[in-house]
Amino acid sequence: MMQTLRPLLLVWLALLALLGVELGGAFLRLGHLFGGLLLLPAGAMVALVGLFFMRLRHASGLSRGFALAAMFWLVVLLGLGSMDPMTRTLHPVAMTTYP
Amino acid sequence: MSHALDATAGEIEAATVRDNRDNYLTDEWTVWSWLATTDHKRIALLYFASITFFFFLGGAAAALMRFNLLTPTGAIVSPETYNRLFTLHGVVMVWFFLVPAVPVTIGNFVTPLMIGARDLAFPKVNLLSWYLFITGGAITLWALFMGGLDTGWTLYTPLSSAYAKGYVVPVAVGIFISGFSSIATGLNFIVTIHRLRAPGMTWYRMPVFLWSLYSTSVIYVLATPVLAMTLLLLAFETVFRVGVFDPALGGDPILFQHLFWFYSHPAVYIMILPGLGVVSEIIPVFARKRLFGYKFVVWCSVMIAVISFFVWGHHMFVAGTSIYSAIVFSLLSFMVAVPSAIKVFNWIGTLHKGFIHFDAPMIYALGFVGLFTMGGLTGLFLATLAADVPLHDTYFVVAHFHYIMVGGMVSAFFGGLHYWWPKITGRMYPEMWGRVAAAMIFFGFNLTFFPQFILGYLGMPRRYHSYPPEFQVLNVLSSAGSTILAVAYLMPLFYFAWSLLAGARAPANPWGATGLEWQTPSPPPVQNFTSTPVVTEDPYSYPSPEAIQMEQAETGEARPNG
Amino acid sequence: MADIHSTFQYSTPAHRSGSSLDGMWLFLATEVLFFGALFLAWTVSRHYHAAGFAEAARHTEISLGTINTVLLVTSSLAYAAGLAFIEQGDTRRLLQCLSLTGLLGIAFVCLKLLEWHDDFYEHLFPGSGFALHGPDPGGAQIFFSFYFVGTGLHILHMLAGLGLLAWVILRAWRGAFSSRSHLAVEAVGLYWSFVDVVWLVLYPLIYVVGRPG
Amino acid sequence: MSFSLPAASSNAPEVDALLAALLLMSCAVLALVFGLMFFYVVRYRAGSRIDRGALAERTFRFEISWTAATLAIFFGLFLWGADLYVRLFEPPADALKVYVVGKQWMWKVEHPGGQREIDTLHVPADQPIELVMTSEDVIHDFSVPAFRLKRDVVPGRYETLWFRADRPGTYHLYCDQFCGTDHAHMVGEVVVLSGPDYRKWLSVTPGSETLAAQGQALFIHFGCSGCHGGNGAGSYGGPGGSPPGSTGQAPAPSYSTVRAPPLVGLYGSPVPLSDGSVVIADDRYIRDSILDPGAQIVASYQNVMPSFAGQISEEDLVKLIAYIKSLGAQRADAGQTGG
Ligand code: HEA
Ligand code: HEA
Ligand code: HEC
Ligand code: CUA
Ligand SMILES: [Cu+2]
Repeated sequence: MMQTLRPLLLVWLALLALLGVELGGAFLRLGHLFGGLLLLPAGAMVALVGLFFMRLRHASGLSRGFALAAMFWLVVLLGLGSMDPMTRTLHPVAMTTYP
Repeated sequence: MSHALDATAGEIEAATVRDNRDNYLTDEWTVWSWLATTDHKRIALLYFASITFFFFLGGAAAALMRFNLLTPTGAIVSPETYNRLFTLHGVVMVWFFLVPAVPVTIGNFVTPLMIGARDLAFPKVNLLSWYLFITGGAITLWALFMGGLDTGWTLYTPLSSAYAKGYVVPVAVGIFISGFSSIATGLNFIVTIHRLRAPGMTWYRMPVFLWSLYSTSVIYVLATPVLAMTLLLLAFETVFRVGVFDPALGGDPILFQHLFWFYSHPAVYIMILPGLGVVSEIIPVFARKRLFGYKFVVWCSVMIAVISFFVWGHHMFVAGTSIYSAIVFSLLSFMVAVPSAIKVFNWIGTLHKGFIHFDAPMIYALGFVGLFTMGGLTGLFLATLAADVPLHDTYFVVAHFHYIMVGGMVSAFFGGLHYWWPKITGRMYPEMWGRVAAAMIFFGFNLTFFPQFILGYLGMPRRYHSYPPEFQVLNVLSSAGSTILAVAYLMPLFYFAWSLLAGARAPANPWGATGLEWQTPSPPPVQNFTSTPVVTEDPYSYPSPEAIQMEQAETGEARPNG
Repeated sequence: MADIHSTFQYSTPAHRSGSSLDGMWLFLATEVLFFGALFLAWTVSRHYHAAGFAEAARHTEISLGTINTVLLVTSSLAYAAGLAFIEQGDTRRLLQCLSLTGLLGIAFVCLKLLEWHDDFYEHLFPGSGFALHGPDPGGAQIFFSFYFVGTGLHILHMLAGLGLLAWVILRAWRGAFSSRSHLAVEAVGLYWSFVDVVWLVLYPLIYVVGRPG
Repeated sequence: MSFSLPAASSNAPEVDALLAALLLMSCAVLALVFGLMFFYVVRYRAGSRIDRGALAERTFRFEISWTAATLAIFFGLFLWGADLYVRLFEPPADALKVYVVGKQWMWKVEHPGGQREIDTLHVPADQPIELVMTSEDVIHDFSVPAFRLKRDVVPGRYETLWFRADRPGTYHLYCDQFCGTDHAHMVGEVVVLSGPDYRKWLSVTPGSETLAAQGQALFIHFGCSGCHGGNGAGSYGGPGGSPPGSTGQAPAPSYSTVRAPPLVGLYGSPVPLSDGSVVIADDRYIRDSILDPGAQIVASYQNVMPSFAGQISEEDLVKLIAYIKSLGAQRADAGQTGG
């Protein structure tokens, strides 16, 4: 029985390690620009849970297709969605009169 | 007439001769048998009744608006009422008529028949989707009639979140619930088309209508959740007076527009793709000819579904977005037009060297091709950056989307309705009345919306309860057209009702069409097929023109009846 | 009629279970886009209000957040182990694992409610009584709007997950599952792990990114 | 009932040309689509006996050729549209700035010379005008069809719209973004006057003090002078600051030891920020500094300036900005103030 549980335990430990990396990163003064780097360990954790705990590795082709489609559309939403705010010259600032 | 399924045809012919008492309509007739049915055919009819109600409700609001716009001072209704009218018109027509329209009525009925299956993959989810639709509709109607909403169907903040006096949160909840109905329908179609095709029906042997339903379902499933979150953030901001869009906090109202249009542009392709599929079914049948460039047409549906997610920024060219992103969205909006262009050219290619019959479905289909192209080309006007600046938020935009949604999509919906009516009800509709209504709709439609292109160029703004006197003549023309349109849309109600009572009995295949749904009796039995059909040929395997010509020489009849 | 329906519709049981898991993955795709819209709101708002987000992040309780992440990740492990056991036909071990998953889930919810209590106590809910008067108060209020919508929706998904878990435990307890047929366990497992994935993304956005130490 | 719309701005003719080109292309495509459709529908109707042999099997060639052709033509129009769009929204540097504030269901206009107008805008012909617009409540849209121009007016930020009107006359002004009950009544007129008429209008219109002058009074009233010095020359101890006694203005709340940067010559000059980046002090930057000083802090200064959000109205903000800009102008060419 142990040989089926071993990979799951390894994944679990990897997840905790990545959590540690994130925690460490939280206390480094990475500032505005590099703060985004802390999303990398989070991405790795998501991938680990998806591949091993949700068994994406040997799911049906269709299921893998749907998972891939979800990621692709998420990238489109976040990518094209932030294209305008990132390249906009005028920034919103607090208004003067409250409604 | 070719038989893709010679083996089972004999059997089915026998069934039609024996008076088909045991079809899905006569199986049982209690209220509970309708309200708790999981038969895709009955759910299609439940949806059809609800859709028709919402169409006429939205249409009545449109008729009132057009009456008000007869005079420059807009004397019929007050500004408050007019604002509530066009908001009701937009919300009801988009979310409760056209977004569900073809997929839930014709799609629900015909999909299992087309792939030779007993029902959709998740029949209970199908019924759940109707109940979600009805619940959402009831809440929205209650809100729109209790206090109404004066934000337009676009619900832009901070007007909707802080200044609107109407029922923003209840309408948002209503639309939110109807969104889950769309997701359920989309999910059901995708799994059905993947998993339940009859043996032998490869992807390229599937009718084009199912490819367009599949593409529509992809948009249902992937765009609607973003609308759900957008409405939720809007409700949060309306209730707690604070949120991510609130300019008083330095929030960005344009972010709401990004999230809204991320759903709403793909939503307009939800509205058109089924129509493209219906037209691709009708034209080959009434031209007695194989669909021109099948592979191009089907993959164009998929391409439209995918690219439709990249173009939403073209609704915000003057909203204050960055110039760089406006240019990117304008370029992508031109790209999304290419698949539509390929489809239009392929329909015309199908007509080439065909044997064209002018039954009512074909008139609607030909009308669709013309009006869809006009609507699409005016969309290209709006996609051109410097052209959108003067035209944005004017009647040019109103004309653009009515040409595609009313001229195109409603014609395709009516065409599909007439085409599959014999299969759904087992009765033939009166052909003459069908053609008269189609012609009247075509004329009334153009008279209503063509003047609006000119009004738009002249700068008449959208959503105006009153307007400067120099626009009156064009508005009177448009209002006159809308009364003709209203009458023309009422006509099918009457002759379809008449056909239910006294229409000729429909044979299994009245149009001599290929496709599995025509290999089973009209109306079909509860389990659709007596035995699983096997598909051996391509979907539109009509004989070559020479063969038909020889046959024509012998029988003197271009299309042997079914 | 029923028998024609079942045999005719799905040719083989694998065929049927395949569609249910595909259906679940498709449903999870909609959830990805649902939360994706919220993540876009975070990305855009943080771009404009980095100062306000940093100030607000400083007032979130990273200790509670981190413990919650450990709880949820462990609950996913427990569920996956349970699934491995039922594949061997071991219902008893499955029940133990699923119960552990449930306990960890309930602990997560309780800890979250505790954190909310603290947040309300410190007047961190955006609006008139908002406590923070740092450099970019508007940005801080936007951060907490995102925080409460995000964690609120996540808690709702957790409660739904706990409901489904209870249903699976009940059916397992009644012996409905065997090494050959345990479709429900697999499907609910996908949903449970997905709720964990959503938290794995929310955690850095709330507690970690841009936190000035 | 006129079917033609006057083209009264320098860019209007080119926009009309672009629309005409689009119309031409669309008519060509429509002629192709409708023409072929009617031709085939009549020629190949069921009863007709004409020869229908030799059906083209390979459709690939047709598909690619007609799609590529139409796309190529329309792609040209995309490029033209994009290029013109960029020119439409890049204001020239020397434009005369007029401030516009949209408010539920009226347009408030403020000229640099202090003239105020409601729902009308008087502008000189043949001179670039830049409208700096914001809204006090919901999103509006300043639209002048005769100039083929419009821009949404968004609360909480400045949006700019520029034009050079080249034909004197009176043109419709509409609000094009739905803004509530009287959206249809939030209309007005843009009156384009020739040079001499405009100067006559300026003189006869009761423009009180210039915006800058009104701004100076507010500068003291809101206590800015307490830290930035009477004439914004920076506080004692600040770089180039003058001893408190010399300001001779009304006594600041306290001879605070707060070091605040000099505002003289600030407008248009680069400002080094505490996070190392450098920004140009334009209208938006000054407005940000007043409403949310903590967002962008000047290098080597503490973040002690309070936020004035909610205390200074849009009109007063416009005056303060005009005053601070006048300080800039003062130093550049000593003597002649604003306007
Ligand atoms: C069914 C609905 C539907 C469909 C299919 C479309 C299709 C398209 N739409 Fe439209 N649109 C709407 C419904 C629809 N639209 C609605 C409801 C609004 C307003 C919402 C609101 O503000 O309330 C809107 C608004 C709208 C705008 C914003 C206008 C504004 O507010 O300023 C734009 C701008 O780009 C646009 C563009 C397009 C384009 C490029 C297409 C293309 O997909 C069209 C492609 C088709 C063709 C091009 C015709 C066929 C092609 C040929 C015959 C070959 C020749 C052409 C080429 C090869 C280029 N639409
Ligand atoms: C999606 C589908 C759809 C459909 C089918 C229609 C159908 C019609 N629409 Fe509209 N329309 C929209 C979608 C649609 N519309 C949207 C999204 C907007 C923008 C909303 C906004 O700005 O927020 C809009 C806006 C809009 C406007 C602009 C309002 C404004 O900006 O001020 C106008 C004006 O003429 C108009 C007219 C019409 C007309 C005459 C019809 C006709 O086709 C309708 C035909 C009439 C009938 C079908 C009525 C028949 C019945 C009766 C008259 C009485 C009998 C009644 C009962 C039996 C109960 N529509
Ligand atoms: C309590 C002292 C104080 C008061 C009162 C004050 N300021 Fe400031 N101001 C500062 C400080 C310190 C800075 C530099 C740090 C920063 O940018 O936040 C500053 C920065 C600025 C800047 C940016 C200057 C640059 O070089 O970028 C402007 C513009 C400004 N203030 C205008 C005003 C106006 C207008 C008022 C009155 C409405 C005002 N200030 C009131 C202290 C003050
Ligand atoms: Cu202001 Cu419409
Ligand atoms: Cu669009």
